[in-house]
Amino acid sequence: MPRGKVSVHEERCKGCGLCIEACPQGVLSFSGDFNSSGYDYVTVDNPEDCVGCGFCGKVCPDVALTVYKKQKEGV
Amino acid sequence: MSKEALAEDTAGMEKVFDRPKSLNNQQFSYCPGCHHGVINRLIAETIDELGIQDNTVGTAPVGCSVFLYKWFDIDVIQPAHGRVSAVATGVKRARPDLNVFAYQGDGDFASIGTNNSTHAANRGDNITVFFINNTLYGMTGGEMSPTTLLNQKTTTTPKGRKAKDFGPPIKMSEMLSALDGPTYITRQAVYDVKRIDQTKKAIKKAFRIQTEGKGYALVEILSACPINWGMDPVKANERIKEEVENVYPLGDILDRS
Amino acid sequence: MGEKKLMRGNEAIAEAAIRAGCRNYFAYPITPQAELLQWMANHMPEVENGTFLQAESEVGAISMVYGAASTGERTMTSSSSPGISLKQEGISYLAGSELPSVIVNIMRGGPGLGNIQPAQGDYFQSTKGGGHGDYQLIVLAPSTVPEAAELTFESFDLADKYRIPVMVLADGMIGQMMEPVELPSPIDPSNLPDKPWATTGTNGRDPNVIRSFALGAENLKSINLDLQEKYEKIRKREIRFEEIGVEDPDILLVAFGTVARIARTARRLGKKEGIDIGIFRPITLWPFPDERLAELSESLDTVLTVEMNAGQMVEDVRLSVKSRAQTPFYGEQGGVVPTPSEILEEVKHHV
Amino acid sequence: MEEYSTIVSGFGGQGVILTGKIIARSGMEEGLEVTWLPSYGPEMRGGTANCTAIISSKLIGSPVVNNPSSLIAFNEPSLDKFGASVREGGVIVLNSSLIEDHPEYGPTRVVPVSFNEIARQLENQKVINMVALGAWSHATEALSLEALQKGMKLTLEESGKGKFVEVNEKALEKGYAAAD
Repeated sequence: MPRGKVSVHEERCKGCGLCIEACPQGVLSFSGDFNSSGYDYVTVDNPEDCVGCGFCGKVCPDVALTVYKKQKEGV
Repeated sequence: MSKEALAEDTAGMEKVFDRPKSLNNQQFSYCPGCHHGVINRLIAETIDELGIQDNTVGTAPVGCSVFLYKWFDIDVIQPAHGRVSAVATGVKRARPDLNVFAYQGDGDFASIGTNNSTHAANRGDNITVFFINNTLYGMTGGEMSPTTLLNQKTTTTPKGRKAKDFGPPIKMSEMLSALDGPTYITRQAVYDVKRIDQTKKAIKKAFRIQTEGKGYALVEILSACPINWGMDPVKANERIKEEVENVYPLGDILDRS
Repeated sequence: MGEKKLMRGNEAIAEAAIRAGCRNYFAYPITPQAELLQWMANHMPEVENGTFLQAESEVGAISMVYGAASTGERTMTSSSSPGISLKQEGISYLAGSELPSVIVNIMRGGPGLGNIQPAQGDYFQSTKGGGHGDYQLIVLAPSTVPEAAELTFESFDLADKYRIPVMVLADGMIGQMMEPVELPSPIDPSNLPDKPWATTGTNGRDPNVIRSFALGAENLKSINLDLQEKYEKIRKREIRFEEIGVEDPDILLVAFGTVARIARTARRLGKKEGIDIGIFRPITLWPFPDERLAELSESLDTVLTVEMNAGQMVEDVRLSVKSRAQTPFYGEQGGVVPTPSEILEEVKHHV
Repeated sequence: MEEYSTIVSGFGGQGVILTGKIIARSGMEEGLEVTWLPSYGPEMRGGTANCTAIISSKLIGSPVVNNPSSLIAFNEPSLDKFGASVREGGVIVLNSSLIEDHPEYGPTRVVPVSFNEIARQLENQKVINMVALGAWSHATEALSLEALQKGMKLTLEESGKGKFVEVNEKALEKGYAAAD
C-alpha cells in the first residue's frame, strides 16, 4: 500500500515536465502518448513509490494534478 | 480512472493537493511551463484560505494575463495596458470594503504603467499588487521590456540588450522601496517547491496587509517564459535561479507591516 | 430647488455632480477647469463615502474612473482640452466596457498646448471619436452656468440609463464666469437602482467581468452591433435643442455653448436694424439634432453656423441641411470669442 | 433695466475681481439677471486683472462686451486699455490717485475719485475697491448704495471675512460721497 497517490488530469496537462523534475520519488514520467490538445501528457509510472508530498502539484502550472496522502495512524 | 476506482485507491487518504475553489474549471491558456499558472493558483489558494472570494475584485490588463477573468471565480476588471494600479486604486477608493488586487506584467508595471504603478505605491493605496517579471513582453512575441537583462536576446534586441542603447534593467521593487508610501515590497520566485511555498506566504501576507487596512503591498514574482526564452521549462527554471536572480535578488525588500 | 447662488461655472458643475450622487472624482489640475478640482477637493470629503483624489496624470485619473465606475458608483472626471486628449484611451475603454461615467471638458484653445482662452475646438474629438474604435459619447453642451449645472446633474442619469460615458462639453468662458444658479436638491445615491453588472464582489452570485476585450471577429462584431443598437436608441430618445425665433427668420444661426448666448445678443442687435435672426442651438452635440434642423431648413435660404473653431459642427449642419439652404460658416479661433456685433456683421453678408 | 455692463480693471491685488463679483452679487439680490466674467490665467498673476459684470432685467446673452456701459479704472493701463471702448453716454470712474491726467472721451462722462486717498483716511488700503464701487454707484445709478452694501456684506460673510464688513461699508459710503 503506497503512502500517497497522485492523479493526473490528462487533458489539462501540457507536458511541461516540471512535475517529473520536482518529484523526489521518480513516480511520474511522460506517457509518450498525446492528449486532445496534442501534448505528451504526464503519467504515473511508479505509483507504489508515491509518498503524497504534493511537490508535483505545487510546481504544475496547469493545476493538472490531484494528490492524496495516507492519513497518519491515530489521527 | 473511474470515480469508483479512484475512491477505492484513495481510501484512508486525504487530499493534500487539489484545484482551489477560487479557480473555475477552465483550462489556463498559458504556454507549457509558464509560471503564470502557478502564480494564479497561489493567488486563488490564498483567496480561499483567507475566505475572501466573495468580496475580492481582481484587475488584470493586456498581455498574457488578459484572460484572468476566464479562470478566476471572482469579479474581474480588464483595463487598458499599464493602467492596472490606477484602476485598482479607483475600485478601492470607491469601495474600501472590497479586496482589490492588481495583476501586472513587467511591460505593464514597469514600462507603460510606471507612472501609475509608482504613484499608487507612493500614495500607499490599500491594494495588493502582483508584478510578474519574466523579463520580456510575452504576449506580443518576446520583445525587450524594461526588466530585460543586459545581453539578453529578445526579438527587439537581437544582439542582446545593451545598456548604452536601452539602459540597464529597471529594478522596480528597489526603486519603490525608496518611497515612504508602501508597506510591504518583496521579490519572490516559483521555480521550485521551496520558493513556491515562500511566494505563497508572501502573497498571503500581502493580502492580509490589505484586509487589515495597512496599505500598499507589492509582490514581485520572477517568472519563466520558456517559449520566448527559447528554453524548455526545466532549463527556464534554471535560468531564473542562475541568471535572473543575480540581477533581481529574492527576499523582502521593504516591510513596514 | 434651493436658493439662488452666484457661482462660477466650474464650481456649479462640481456641486451639481455631488448633488447628483457622484461619490468618486479623480482629476489632474489644468486651466481653465482648476476651480472644479478645487471645489471637489473641498466638498467631496464632506459627503458620505465621497472620494476625491488628485491623480498622478490625466491617464491615471481616467483609469481611476474606470475602476470606480466598475463598482457601479457614480463617478466623474474633468479636465480641459489637452488633458482630455490624454484621457482618450480611457474614454474608449469606458465606452467599450459600457461604464456609466461623466467627463467634463472645459475647452481651451488648441491644437497642442494652445492657450487657456475659451474655444470649441474639441467638437470633433467629442462627437466623432477621439479614442479608437466605433463608439459614441452622449455630448451635452451648456450655454450658461445654470444650464451647465443642470446638464451635469442629468448626465449621471443618462450615463446610468444607457451604461455610457457622458461628456459635458463647455468652454473656458462657462467654466470661469459666474451666474446665479439654483441647484437641484441632492439625491441619496444609496437609493439609486442596483447595477447587477457591477464588480462588487460575487457574494454568492456568478462573477461579473468588466471588459472591452473580445477575441474572435464574430464576438467583437456582435458586441459592436449591440453598442450600435444602443446608440440608435439614444438617437431616437435623447436629442435636445433650443430654438429662438425659428419661424420664418431672415437667417437661421446655428451655434452651441457660449457662442449660442452671444448669438442671442446678436439677434437683439439685429432686431434694431430690422434683421430677423433665428437661433438653433443643439444641446446634445451627439446625438445631433439633424432631423429638426433638416425640417427647419426646408423654408430657409441660409443656415449660418458660428463656432469658436475652424468649422467642426458645421459639418453636421451641412449633413442635416444638405442642399436645402446655403450653409456658410463663421468661426473664431485661438481662444478669440466672437462678439455680438461681429456676428451681426457676418449675418449681414448673407441676408 | 436694459443690460448694464461694467468693466472693472486694475493691477492684480487691487481687489478688481471682488469688485466685479459684488456688482453681480448685489444685482442678483435685487432680483436682476447677472453675469460676471473674469480675465483669467497668467495675466492675473502679477499683471493687470479685469472682469466684466453685467446686470439686466432680461436674460443676458453675451457675457463679453465690446462697449461697456461703464468702466472702473484703478490705474492708467486700465484706462488706456478700456477707456475708449465705453459706450456713448457711459461713465468712467477712475482712480485719480494713480491717474493724473486723462484724455476727454467725448460723450462719456469721466468721474475722477481718489481711491487711495480715501482709503488712506480709513486707514485701510485694502478698501480702495469699495471706495471705487461707492463712487460707481453714485455716478452710474446702476445699483443703489444700499444694494451694494448688502451684496458686499453677503459676499464677505460667506467667505469668512465678516469682520471687514464695517470698514468696507464706510468705504462704500465715502466713495459714494466723493463722486458727488
